[in-house]
Amino acid sequence: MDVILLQLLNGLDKGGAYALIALGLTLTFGTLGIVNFAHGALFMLGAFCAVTLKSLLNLQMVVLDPIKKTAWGTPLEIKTPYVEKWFGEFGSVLLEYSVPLSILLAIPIMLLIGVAIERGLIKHFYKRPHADQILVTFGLAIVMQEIVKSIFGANPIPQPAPEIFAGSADVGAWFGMNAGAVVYPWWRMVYLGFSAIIIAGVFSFLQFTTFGMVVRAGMADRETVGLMGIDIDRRFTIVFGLAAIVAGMAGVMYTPILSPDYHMGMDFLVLSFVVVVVGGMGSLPGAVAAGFLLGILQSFASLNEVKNIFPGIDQIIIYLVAVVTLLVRPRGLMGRKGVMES
Amino acid sequence: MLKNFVNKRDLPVFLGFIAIVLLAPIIMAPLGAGYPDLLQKFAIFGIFAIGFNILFGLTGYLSFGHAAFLGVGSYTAVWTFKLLTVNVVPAIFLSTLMGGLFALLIGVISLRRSGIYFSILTLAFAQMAYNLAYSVLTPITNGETGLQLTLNDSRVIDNMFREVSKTSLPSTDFFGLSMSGFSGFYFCAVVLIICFYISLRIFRSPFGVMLKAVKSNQERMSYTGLNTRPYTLAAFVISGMFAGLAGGLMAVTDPLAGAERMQWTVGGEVVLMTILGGAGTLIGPVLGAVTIKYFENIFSSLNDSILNSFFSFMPEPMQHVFTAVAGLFVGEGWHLTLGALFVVIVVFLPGGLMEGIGRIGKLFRRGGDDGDKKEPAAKFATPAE
Amino acid sequence: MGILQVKDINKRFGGLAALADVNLDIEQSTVHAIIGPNGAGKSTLLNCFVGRLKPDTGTVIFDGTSLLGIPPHEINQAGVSRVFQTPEIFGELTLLENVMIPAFAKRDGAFTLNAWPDLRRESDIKDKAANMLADLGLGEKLKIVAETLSRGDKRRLELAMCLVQDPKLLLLDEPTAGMARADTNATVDLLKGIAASGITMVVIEHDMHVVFSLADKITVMAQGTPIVEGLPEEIRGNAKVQEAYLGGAHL
Amino acid sequence: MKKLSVNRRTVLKGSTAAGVALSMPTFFHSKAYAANFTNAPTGSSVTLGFNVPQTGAYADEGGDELRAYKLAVKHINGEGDGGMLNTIKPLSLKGNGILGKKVAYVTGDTQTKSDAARASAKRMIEKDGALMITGGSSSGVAVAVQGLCQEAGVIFMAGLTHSNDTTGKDKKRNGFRHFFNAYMSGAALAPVLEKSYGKDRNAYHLTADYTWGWTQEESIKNSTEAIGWNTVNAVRTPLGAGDFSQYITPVLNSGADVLILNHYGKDMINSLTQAVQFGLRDKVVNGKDFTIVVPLYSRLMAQGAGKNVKGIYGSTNWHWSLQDAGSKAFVKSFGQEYGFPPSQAAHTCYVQTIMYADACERAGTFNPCGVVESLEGHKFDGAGNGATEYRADDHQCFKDVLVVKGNENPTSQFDILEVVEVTPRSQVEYDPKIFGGNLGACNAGKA
Repeated sequence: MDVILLQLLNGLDKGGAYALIALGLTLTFGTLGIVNFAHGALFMLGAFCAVTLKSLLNLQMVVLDPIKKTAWGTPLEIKTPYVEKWFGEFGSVLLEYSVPLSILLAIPIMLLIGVAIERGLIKHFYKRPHADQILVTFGLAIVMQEIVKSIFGANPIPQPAPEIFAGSADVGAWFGMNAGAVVYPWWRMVYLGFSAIIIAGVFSFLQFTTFGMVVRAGMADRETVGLMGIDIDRRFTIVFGLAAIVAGMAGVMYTPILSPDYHMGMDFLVLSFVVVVVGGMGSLPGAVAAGFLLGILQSFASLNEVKNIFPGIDQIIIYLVAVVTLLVRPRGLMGRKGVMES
Repeated sequence: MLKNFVNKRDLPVFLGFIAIVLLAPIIMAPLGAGYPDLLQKFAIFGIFAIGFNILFGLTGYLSFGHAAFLGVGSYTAVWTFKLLTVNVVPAIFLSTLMGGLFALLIGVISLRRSGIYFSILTLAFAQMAYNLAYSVLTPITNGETGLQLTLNDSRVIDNMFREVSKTSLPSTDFFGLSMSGFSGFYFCAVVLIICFYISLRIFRSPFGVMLKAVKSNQERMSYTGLNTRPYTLAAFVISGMFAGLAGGLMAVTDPLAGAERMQWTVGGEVVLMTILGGAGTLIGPVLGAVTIKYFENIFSSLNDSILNSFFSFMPEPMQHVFTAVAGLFVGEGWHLTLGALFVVIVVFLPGGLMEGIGRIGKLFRRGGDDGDKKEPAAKFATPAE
Repeated sequence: MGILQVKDINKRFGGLAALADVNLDIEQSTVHAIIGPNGAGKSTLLNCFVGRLKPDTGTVIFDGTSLLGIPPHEINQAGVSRVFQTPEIFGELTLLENVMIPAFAKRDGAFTLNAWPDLRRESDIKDKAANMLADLGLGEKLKIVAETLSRGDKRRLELAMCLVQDPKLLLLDEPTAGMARADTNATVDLLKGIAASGITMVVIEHDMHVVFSLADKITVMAQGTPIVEGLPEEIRGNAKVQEAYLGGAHL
Repeated sequence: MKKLSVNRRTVLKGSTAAGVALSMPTFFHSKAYAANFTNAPTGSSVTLGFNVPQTGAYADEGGDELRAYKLAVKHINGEGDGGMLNTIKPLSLKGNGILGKKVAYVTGDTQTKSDAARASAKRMIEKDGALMITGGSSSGVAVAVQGLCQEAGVIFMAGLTHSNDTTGKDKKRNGFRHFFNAYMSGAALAPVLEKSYGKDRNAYHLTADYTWGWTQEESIKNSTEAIGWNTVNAVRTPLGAGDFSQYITPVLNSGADVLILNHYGKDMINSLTQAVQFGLRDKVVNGKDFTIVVPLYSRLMAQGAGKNVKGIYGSTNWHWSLQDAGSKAFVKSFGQEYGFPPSQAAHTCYVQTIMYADACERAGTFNPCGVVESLEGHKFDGAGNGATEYRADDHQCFKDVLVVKGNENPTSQFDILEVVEVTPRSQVEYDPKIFGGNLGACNAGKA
């Protein structure tokens, strides 16, 4: 029983992450009609906002030790972060909370990056074939990755969660189960809550604002909205910026779970496309549903009991689900006819 | 006679292609690419891209799963070497066949959908093949290490007809002609020319026009009395056979088959090659394959000392600056250059490298007169609204 | 017994009855016009003939065989060709290729792996297509890419693509829409010539001038149902028809 | 950026010196070996091929390997402070290159993919005339390139490869490995684990689902079961899974009190970080504190797991904090050159290059068969791990193995691991037959 519950939690947690990544992708798909292979790279850039903030906070004053030497004979460097020097205790708190604080940095930066990419490059590609879009966004993704690599190196850089979220919670005990039967890390629950909030936020933004209404109309019928004389241009820019922000925030909050490295975007790229397509092109609820569906199925497929019957099932479950879904439901879970079919 | 063989209009292109391929060792030498392995890769990936172009360039169906057929071709070839003979003829025949068979299987299912849904289906199949080959199928694929020849291989046919060494591994051959080094390249080159010729015939045939019609307007096609599914499936299987053949040739020139050949990045690479060179053009895919493989092998090998000697004609401080700047784009930075190249090409040459060549050609024909800008440039300038 | 018999067709989209109890009988070698206000279900009805839509109930019998549940390409192979309201052509291909494709479909069937011979050496097909284009006044534009044509020329091209197949039944969805008067007249003359060659035609048309100069028989539809059917002169003065058009058009 | 400029300057020094061709009289060639072999050097220099990952997950490790190679080339050519050339005994190198020829090198990117690595190695052999190929950061690549070098008739000195197969099932006459392997990790770790955690333990393995993972799982299982531990379960995880939560939660209530992570690189960082997040280390199972073991440690990769590595046991081939003369000399030259200490991968690559050079010098020829003969069974000391031998039967290097633990109180960002035990070579030795394979004959290729 507890095993099932734990896997369900895992599935929800994964699902939250998948849904969050897919959300931005399906926005650009559905509204702009752009196959954005750089979406994973945006996720990665978000994660590196966290790394950047932490290293900024960690800028250190270096004093050479007069006596001690390193193993290779140069004077030992004594380093103290400036923030601690200037702000004392408060500085340490800032350092401690660098990951959640990075969101504040990520929002303007990702917006800026998103707008710059859309204005500078993507807007020329709305009418171009998907293949061209793939080539240009893929090239862009590589360029962004390599720039990050040349600054931060290729190794993953640890981004610990704040100490109060470090351990795990005895979830089972809350529901009257034996102590320790179902424990789950605090940060993962924070992440689950965070994805729920962001998803709800994006939905209500699209549901309850005029801007959102136009965007939804655009997802339903791009040409008509364009014909209505609405300034689609500016809105497209904002949508792309929004997608970048969502991807970036997902990246920031994921860093304590997955130490970020320059290549992490590519690792998520295929997965996020599968989620979007299984959900149905251009359907936000579809992407979210598919995210959770795939997350939960993947968790259960990884159980030993399942793997013993179907060896290697955990390796392919995502793709298997994608194939079955697309064969049973031609346009994914909630996709509409005619979107991205040519 | 020749008129039946090649269309008059295509004759110069075809002869030029043959000449360039056969002279490649000489042409490529000044570029640092005149060594057998890279030339073989040019030819093999050229074949892969030519085949892919028959599907993607003509029908517009974008498959991300062709790496699976490449991998299947390689595994088939190595198993043929292990079980039957190191003569490459059966291996090439069987790997093409297996590539086609797998393509038939995957194509029948994937072609039930179109657009991005089709792309994701092919991607899903390739990734399943890759993940399984890497892990649970290790008894067949030898997993991460890759399938290699061993001294214990049965090699039934070889054992019947020739002396089999018990101490050293055999090398693949074509009736005695070694498949490594330049002879290996020329073998691949001949296959490439044959494949190019087949592709040329398909492009110019009624079947080719039908495939273009699929890309242009599938609905009109079916109201015109044509069943689109077998056409797309045939294109898919043909391109799968090309991929299987390319995979087989990879094993022929270097008898090892690894699972990573099936990964989506390899399938993505052939997509990039085709678009980069110019999808739907005859020579473009080969050009794209050569470009990407050149970057991967030559740009990645440039290091600081090579750069320094390259810039040695400059005064020293300038030499250092140039080395430092250029160093960002070569060696470990070769990916950056490739990525930037993708962006630049697709922005300025929507038709790929072939469009660039076409424009240069036009420029020469006009004697440097750059009168009207060509229509593709206008296409790019078309604003989003 | 007509060449196309339509019995008790019903088609609903959600709550809306797009077609209700449609019965039609199209006589061989006649021109049958279907008219009616927008949303009367005319195009929906044609869609049921070519396999684009499947009616909820009813039968469509063409030349003795049912067309329901048969894929579009088989319906075409059986001899039904259609011109669409917005021209459906192969935009990226040349005019000649556009017309050669249906000619191949007629000669070789729904699928042939005809991958080796050169297209240029298929002189029968090529001549046939070129002649057809010439007949329709497009003989000068064989090598032009179809999407660059004017709307009227595109329509003519589509007509050529249908006619090159020598169809038994030709379905025309507003063949003169958007054309200038002179072009319309030319098209009417052309269609008259085709009709004279004995091809059965079903025409949807708004332009009453075209309808009355072409049709042997007219069906008026409103809200998914045929309300009146008869010879042109019978339709002209019918009160029900006036009503259906809400007095908008004086016939 | 600072790192980069230091880097560049040193390279410049090296290359200008290399540019000055020294014309030395050709040494005598050993009569036993023909001058007719692949890439037989004719000029005044000899080319080595450094084939390391420059893109992908192991790019930083590859970068460190490349730094070590450049340093080794400098030392062999008689530049710099000589490093381990002063400490390795016996050594025939004279600081004037190899057999009087200056050492030049070419580099390439393996991308940690067999195909790319082989393509890169082929370029070095076919185009650049490399006599020896070395480097890499994974066993799959090592086995693939080793096979290639055997066929081409050049020497292969494996880089970082830990699978038993490299010198076991897939061993080749032309290939040598200085790095240790999974069997040795298990043999070295088991006694330390027994001492710290007792005999009565229940272990749960999470294993990367490919050949290296399997061989390590098998080796660690064998050696821990030998000290009385019980293996509760061994679960295979897909390579590059990223999120391991679905594999970690079943551990929680499985009754296991030790989690063994047979992961390397990013997989190791992620599975360890996440296992700690799930509170595994705070648990008490069967009355014992739950512990985690990472059998193969790499300092460079461990940095990515941050403070999660504290107190966690593992094994490593070499560590910069060792205090023997060889290690100190190497750390000193490397640190002065680049400003930070070398990784174990750097150490392996550095030593191997010197051992190859020395073997040529001793054999008096570059002929691979001569080099193989002089490396087989070669014994030396002063390279950082005490008395060392390249065993003739399987070309595996035998030396002391380090058992390390995540440092509880690191004094710098490089001070992540502390050496808790130097396991003597005798404890990690094994019968070469247990892993099968066949070296075959040496191949000198053709001219």
